[in-house]
Amino acid sequence: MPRMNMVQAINSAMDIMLDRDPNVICIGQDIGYFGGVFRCTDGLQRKYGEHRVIDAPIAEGGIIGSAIGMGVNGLRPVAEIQFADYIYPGCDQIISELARLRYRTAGDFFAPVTIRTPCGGGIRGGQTHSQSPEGIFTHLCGVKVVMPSNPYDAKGLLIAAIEDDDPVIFFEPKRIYNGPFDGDPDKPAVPWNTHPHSEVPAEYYTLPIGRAEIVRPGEDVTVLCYGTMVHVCQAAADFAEVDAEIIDLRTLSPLDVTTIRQSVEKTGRCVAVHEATRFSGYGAELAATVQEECFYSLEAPILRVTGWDTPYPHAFEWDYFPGKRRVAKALEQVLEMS
Amino acid sequence: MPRMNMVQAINSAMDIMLDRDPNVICIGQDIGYFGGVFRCTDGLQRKYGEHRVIDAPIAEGGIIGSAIGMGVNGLRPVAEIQFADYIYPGCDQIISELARLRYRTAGDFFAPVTIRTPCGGGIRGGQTHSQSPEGIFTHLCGVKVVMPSNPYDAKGLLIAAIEDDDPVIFFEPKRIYNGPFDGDPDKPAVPWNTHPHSEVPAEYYTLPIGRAEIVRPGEDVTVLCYGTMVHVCQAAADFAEVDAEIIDLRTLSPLDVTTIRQSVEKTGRCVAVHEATRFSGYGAELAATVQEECFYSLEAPILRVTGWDTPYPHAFEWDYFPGKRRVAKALEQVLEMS
Amino acid sequence: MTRTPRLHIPHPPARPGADPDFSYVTRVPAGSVPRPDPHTRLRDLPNELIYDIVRVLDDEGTAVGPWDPGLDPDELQFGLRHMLETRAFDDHMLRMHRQGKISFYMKSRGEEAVAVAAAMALKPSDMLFPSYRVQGLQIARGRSLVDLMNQCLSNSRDMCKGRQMPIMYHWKRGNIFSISGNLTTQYPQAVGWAMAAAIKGEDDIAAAWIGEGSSAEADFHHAMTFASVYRAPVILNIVNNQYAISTFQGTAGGEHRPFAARGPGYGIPGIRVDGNDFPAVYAVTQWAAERARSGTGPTLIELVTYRVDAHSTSDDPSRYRPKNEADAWPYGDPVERLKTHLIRFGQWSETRHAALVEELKAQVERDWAEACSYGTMTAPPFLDKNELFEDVYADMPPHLIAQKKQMRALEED
Amino acid sequence: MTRTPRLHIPHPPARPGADPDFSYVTRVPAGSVPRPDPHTRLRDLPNELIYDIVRVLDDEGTAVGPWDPGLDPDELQFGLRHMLETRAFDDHMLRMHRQGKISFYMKSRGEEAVAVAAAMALKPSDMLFPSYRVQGLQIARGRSLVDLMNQCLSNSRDMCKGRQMPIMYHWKRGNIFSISGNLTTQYPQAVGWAMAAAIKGEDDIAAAWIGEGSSAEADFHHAMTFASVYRAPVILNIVNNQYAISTFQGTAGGEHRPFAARGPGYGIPGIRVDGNDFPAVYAVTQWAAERARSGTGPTLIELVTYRVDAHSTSDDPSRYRPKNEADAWPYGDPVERLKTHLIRFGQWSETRHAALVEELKAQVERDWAEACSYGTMTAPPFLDKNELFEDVYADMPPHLIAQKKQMRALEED
Ligand SMILES: Cc1ncc(C[n+]2csc(CCOP(=O)(O)OP(=O)(O)O)c2C)c(N)n1
Ligand SMILES: Cc1ncc(C[n+]2csc(CCOP(=O)(O)OP(=O)(O)O)c2C)c(N)n1
Ligand SMILES: [Mg+2]
Ligand SMILES: [Mg+2]
Repeated sequence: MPRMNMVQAINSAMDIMLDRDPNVICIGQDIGYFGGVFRCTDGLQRKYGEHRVIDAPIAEGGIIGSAIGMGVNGLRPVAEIQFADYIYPGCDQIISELARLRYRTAGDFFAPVTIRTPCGGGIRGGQTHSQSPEGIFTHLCGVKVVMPSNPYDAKGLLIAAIEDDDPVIFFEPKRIYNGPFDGDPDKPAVPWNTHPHSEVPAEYYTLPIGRAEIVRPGEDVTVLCYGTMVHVCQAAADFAEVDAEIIDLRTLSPLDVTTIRQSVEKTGRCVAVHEATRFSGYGAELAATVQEECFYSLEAPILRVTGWDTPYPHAFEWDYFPGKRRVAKALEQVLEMS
Repeated sequence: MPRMNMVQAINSAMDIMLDRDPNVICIGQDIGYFGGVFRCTDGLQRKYGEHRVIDAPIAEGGIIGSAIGMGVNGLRPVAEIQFADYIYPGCDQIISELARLRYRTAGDFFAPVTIRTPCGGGIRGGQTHSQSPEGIFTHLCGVKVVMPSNPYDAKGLLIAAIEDDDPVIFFEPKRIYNGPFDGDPDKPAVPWNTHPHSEVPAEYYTLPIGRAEIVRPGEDVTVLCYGTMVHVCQAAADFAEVDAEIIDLRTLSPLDVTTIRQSVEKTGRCVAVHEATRFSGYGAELAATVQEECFYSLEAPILRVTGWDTPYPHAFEWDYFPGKRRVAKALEQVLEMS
Repeated sequence: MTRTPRLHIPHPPARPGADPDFSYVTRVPAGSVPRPDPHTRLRDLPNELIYDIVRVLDDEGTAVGPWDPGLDPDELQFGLRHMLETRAFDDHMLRMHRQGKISFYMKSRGEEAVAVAAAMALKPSDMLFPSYRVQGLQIARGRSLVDLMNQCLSNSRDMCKGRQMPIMYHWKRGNIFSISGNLTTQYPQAVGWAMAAAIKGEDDIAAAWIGEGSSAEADFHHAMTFASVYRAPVILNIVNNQYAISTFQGTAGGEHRPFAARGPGYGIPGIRVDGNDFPAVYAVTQWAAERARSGTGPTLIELVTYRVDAHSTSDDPSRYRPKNEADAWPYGDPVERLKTHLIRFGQWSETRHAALVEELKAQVERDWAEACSYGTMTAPPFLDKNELFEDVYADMPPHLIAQKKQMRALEED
Repeated sequence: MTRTPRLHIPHPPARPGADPDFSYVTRVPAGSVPRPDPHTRLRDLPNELIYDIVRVLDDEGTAVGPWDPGLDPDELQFGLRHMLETRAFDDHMLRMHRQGKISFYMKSRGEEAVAVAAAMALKPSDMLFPSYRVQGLQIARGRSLVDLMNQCLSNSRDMCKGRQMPIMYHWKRGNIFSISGNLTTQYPQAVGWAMAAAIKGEDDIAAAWIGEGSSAEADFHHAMTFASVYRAPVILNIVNNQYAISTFQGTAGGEHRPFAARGPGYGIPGIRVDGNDFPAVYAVTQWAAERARSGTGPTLIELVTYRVDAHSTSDDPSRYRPKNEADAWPYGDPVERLKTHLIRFGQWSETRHAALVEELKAQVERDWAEACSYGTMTAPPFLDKNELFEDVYADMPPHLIAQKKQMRALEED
């Protein structure tokens, strides 16, 4: 099976869908001739034409607004927002329109738009190239929110997102575009081809949206995470020598509560981890759900390991990033508590 | 002491601040000559002039963007967004700019903008005049989020917000502009003057931002709520005959964790209530915090009573609204559990 | 030496108590604006299209000049009927709101030609992206009033299944998009729809309507930019009815230049038309449609009209404008003007007009009775409450299934 | 019969491998555009301001025509020095990025006149709202390069305390606002600042800069609308350097009309100026400043220039444009042109120029050494990590105090 990094896997997903379905189009800033600032759309315009892989003006609201119109007219637009930090000018179209169109028209109109956007820090991007705004979008009903942690999932989930008749916001953790990252910036970069999930079928396949995956079974504590943090959490569990059951959520909304419940009922302990700020972040929903679902199994409070409640500071990137040691510490703490 | 409804109290707060501080200005759609669609700015333009109470174009992003510039130039703008449902076109200026300006300039620049906006349902406003998007804004670091539940608090907190050097998003639950509302639409409307908190000093006073209030002490369960739900929760506790300690949070961010912790440690049970949708809503943060802070005191899971995870439907307003019976049911449930 | 600057605040022409003053409204004789070939390049279009006003019906009711679309009497009568039907519907629904039968309403009195004439100038397969004040589009496309009433009643046959406030219609089969409570969002959506048509090589076009107040929203700029860059086959209409809610068009930026003047800066032709002049609206729409359909590009149309009634049932215009302002509107009433025109040419009469008004009134009442038979706010048949949880997603996810159960459990309690 | 429409896609003049082609760039002789009185009403301004290009320096380096601001040799030398200083700074910082000393950089080569001349034409108390590519503003206002370097190093003297990526400077005392990573947000902020000045009756004005690509953002429209409605004392600059990142100006809507043409539709004068012509930029800015300061209103200026280098250190322009395109730019290089002008009139010489270049190079190196003494990315003194939690709010709330403690506890582990 071919080996792919995340960028290649994402590119392959769009390539396949552009090929299979004439209604699939891509639109975004610098995605066409240039192939995208992270090169996720490299070669696609050449292959499918300027009418299907479209360079857009710098207007996120226009990109999403026009993508909705295209979706209503039968296309399946895949819109790229160059950085998740720049999704906010498109918020009104996402929140007021994309998420609600099916509901407000009782199903008569809908727009199957996929919004791809790179998120997360660790690339020296400072406060405007490092954000993880997924929490905001999980609060919306009517859109699905997905964040893959490896090439195999990225391709299967992106194809599923494009085929989904509901709008999907597809967050791509840019720190792991080129290799898994365990949170230690001082270690040499590891390429994807050392990772089992870089084996990616060249052809079409999908992974179900709404299904989490247990990436490492364990007995003592359940770790809920997604994106880059899946790798950090694995490293942290090793580091702390904790028998953690690590769940890669993959889809943040709708959430796979069943997988989580079964795990926490078994382990009795839970840590939720994300890079985004903590207060009212997605980890809050995880904690709230877990204690609702598994209260009587819990032996300790659910801990959250997250970015601090500050913007992402350029100079203190690694103090901000919830790395291996911070996660490990929480794992130890939650095991000590009872 | 004079009696005021919420509209009058809010009007009085702006009146006093426009009078005391020449740098205070108001800007918003229809707020000037007309006095606001909910009449919160009635008479203020006549009194303080067109340069201080300014009718704005229909561009929420422009209102907030220009208010930031005014704030940087020494003014204290009070911007009205006509309905909270229409705040999204202003999201980029709020999230990327207003919330981060002080941080990114290490304190050299900041914009003390207050954003007032009516929120919540129960006025037959359908899905675009009923939203409660406060959860989104509590996820931002750098802005404070306030929602009063009565005229006295509204005035004291709005003055405090205007004087605050941090930006404040001030949500006004429009269902209780003219009278407290216990969630039963079939009962005749009650005016504010029957409520003790409609006694509002005519003059200047402030209430501290960041402080919750126990509106009814109780022993058996802590109810966390704000805005309209404060009244609904009181009615629900009566209805269910439960000795609930009801906390009106008043400020959602930063949260008054101390008051909450003390209460839950005492009662051992907690229900969080809001009108907004549930998934990743503000109630998630409340549940997450409470279980972190009070895990060993908790005798039952923290329950959330919220709007359903759908848009606010015009026809099913009262099925959607988390009314007295839904809250009462949760109170009963949480007391039965152990 | 510099003068001390002061913030400029635009002032409306008249406030309550003062005399109406429409001296700011450009007045040009009907027939005076040239009509260029619709394939003309922007740079070759005459300025009069923007700074004058395209008018066809003169004060006597004669259709004059190059923009006269030469409509048959049949077509004009069809237009008149649908304007009157719109008006009858509006009047009835306002009454129903006053009687507490519906929760909200917005009339379009005085603006009927804007919608009805445009709908007629477009093909039925063209996609319309309406604002809330162009109900004439629906009516001219032959929609049954019962359907519209069902929506306003949120009853068992409401096409929105009770999810939207009154007047937020949509009509899938009739190619009319859903009305949003959020202003201007339909503008870039219409452009995207049109882009998709171009991508697919289909020759249907899109048209969208916003109010002049709404042109200040970001989505106006998004739509103009995308329409320009991709030369989208779309018609972007700004209905300048002089008011947003309480603020006059100057607060939206109309003090210095017509809204139509926004077009050329983006590389898009702008045309200003007398929105109360039925043949003129038809002709201008037809011209823009021809441009769009032939691939020549988008057009921005400013329709100059006047909002005769309150903004909505929540509004009281006597607070912010002279009571008799509508009577002073220099362009008259669209229904009266078309009627005069038809009568002048022997194609209509006062008697036929009165009869039509009566007929429509009766029809509206019959339709209302029928609509009420499908349920009202207080009388069955009601929509099924469980519908509340449908259509959030294509398939209901587990948490909504759980919430639906929870709601039902509560009811059974 | 209609043709089948197809989506129009704007094409850049040349792709890698092809010959550069700037035939689309309007060329008019220097001195040909009239200079109206700055208090002229919009409707009386000549179209040439938008469709031609204001130019002062002719091909021989003589300043000609009504827009010649008549600057003293001193002033011109001051301008030349600061353009060269900007260039020396840029070159040094790019080298430092290549050596891994800073994490990111963006050069302004070829666009130095845009910033330096504008800064000189404004009063020091006027408030500037820069984009990331007008570093010349800072330098012309006399900012020490050490300060700028400190920011790029996120070192112990970084005015941003390490919170922003390199080049996102601000300068409170120098009246230069903070640079945002989010495009165009500064535009309505500048308008709001100017509105506040007008509200307070102060006579300082605001000026803001964006790139032509950024003009597609919503905030462009917000700024134009608010500036127009309130006649705000503000200058809105669009630096059209032909490219956003990989997309040429046509993708932003520049295919049909100059960006300056956006102005009049909003009731705001637009002027297009040769951005590589120092006196022309100065003159146009001065004209707009006079308008703003006197209360006549805002101006939209399009500065036509060319981005000679990569978009940023993350970019590789050889992927999307011909390698030698910069050499073909019809308006030359701003430094060379001002130099030629000064030499021609005996106010400068090749020798003095070479000496100045050397002097600045040495100065930049000295400054760099000094900046590094305040810390680098890898060497102390470092910023205090606890600073991470400051300035989120005016006073640190309890949850941040707790998080700060948590971070420290972790470190002590
Ligand atoms: C984004 C947004 N902001 C504000 C409103 C509130 N609002 C509803 S209608 C209206 C006035 C619109 O005026 P205009 O565009 O001129 O349309 P008209 O009512 O005159 O037809 C306003 C401010 C809204 N619906 N959406
Ligand atoms: C809201 C937003 N969207 C996208 C970006 C990514 N981005 C950074 S610079 C840039 C190009 C800007 O081009 P232009 O405005 O022409 O300025 P120039 O770089 O040419 O000076 C883009 C797309 C951003 N920073 N902010
Ligand atoms: Mg209007
Ligand atoms: Mg550019």
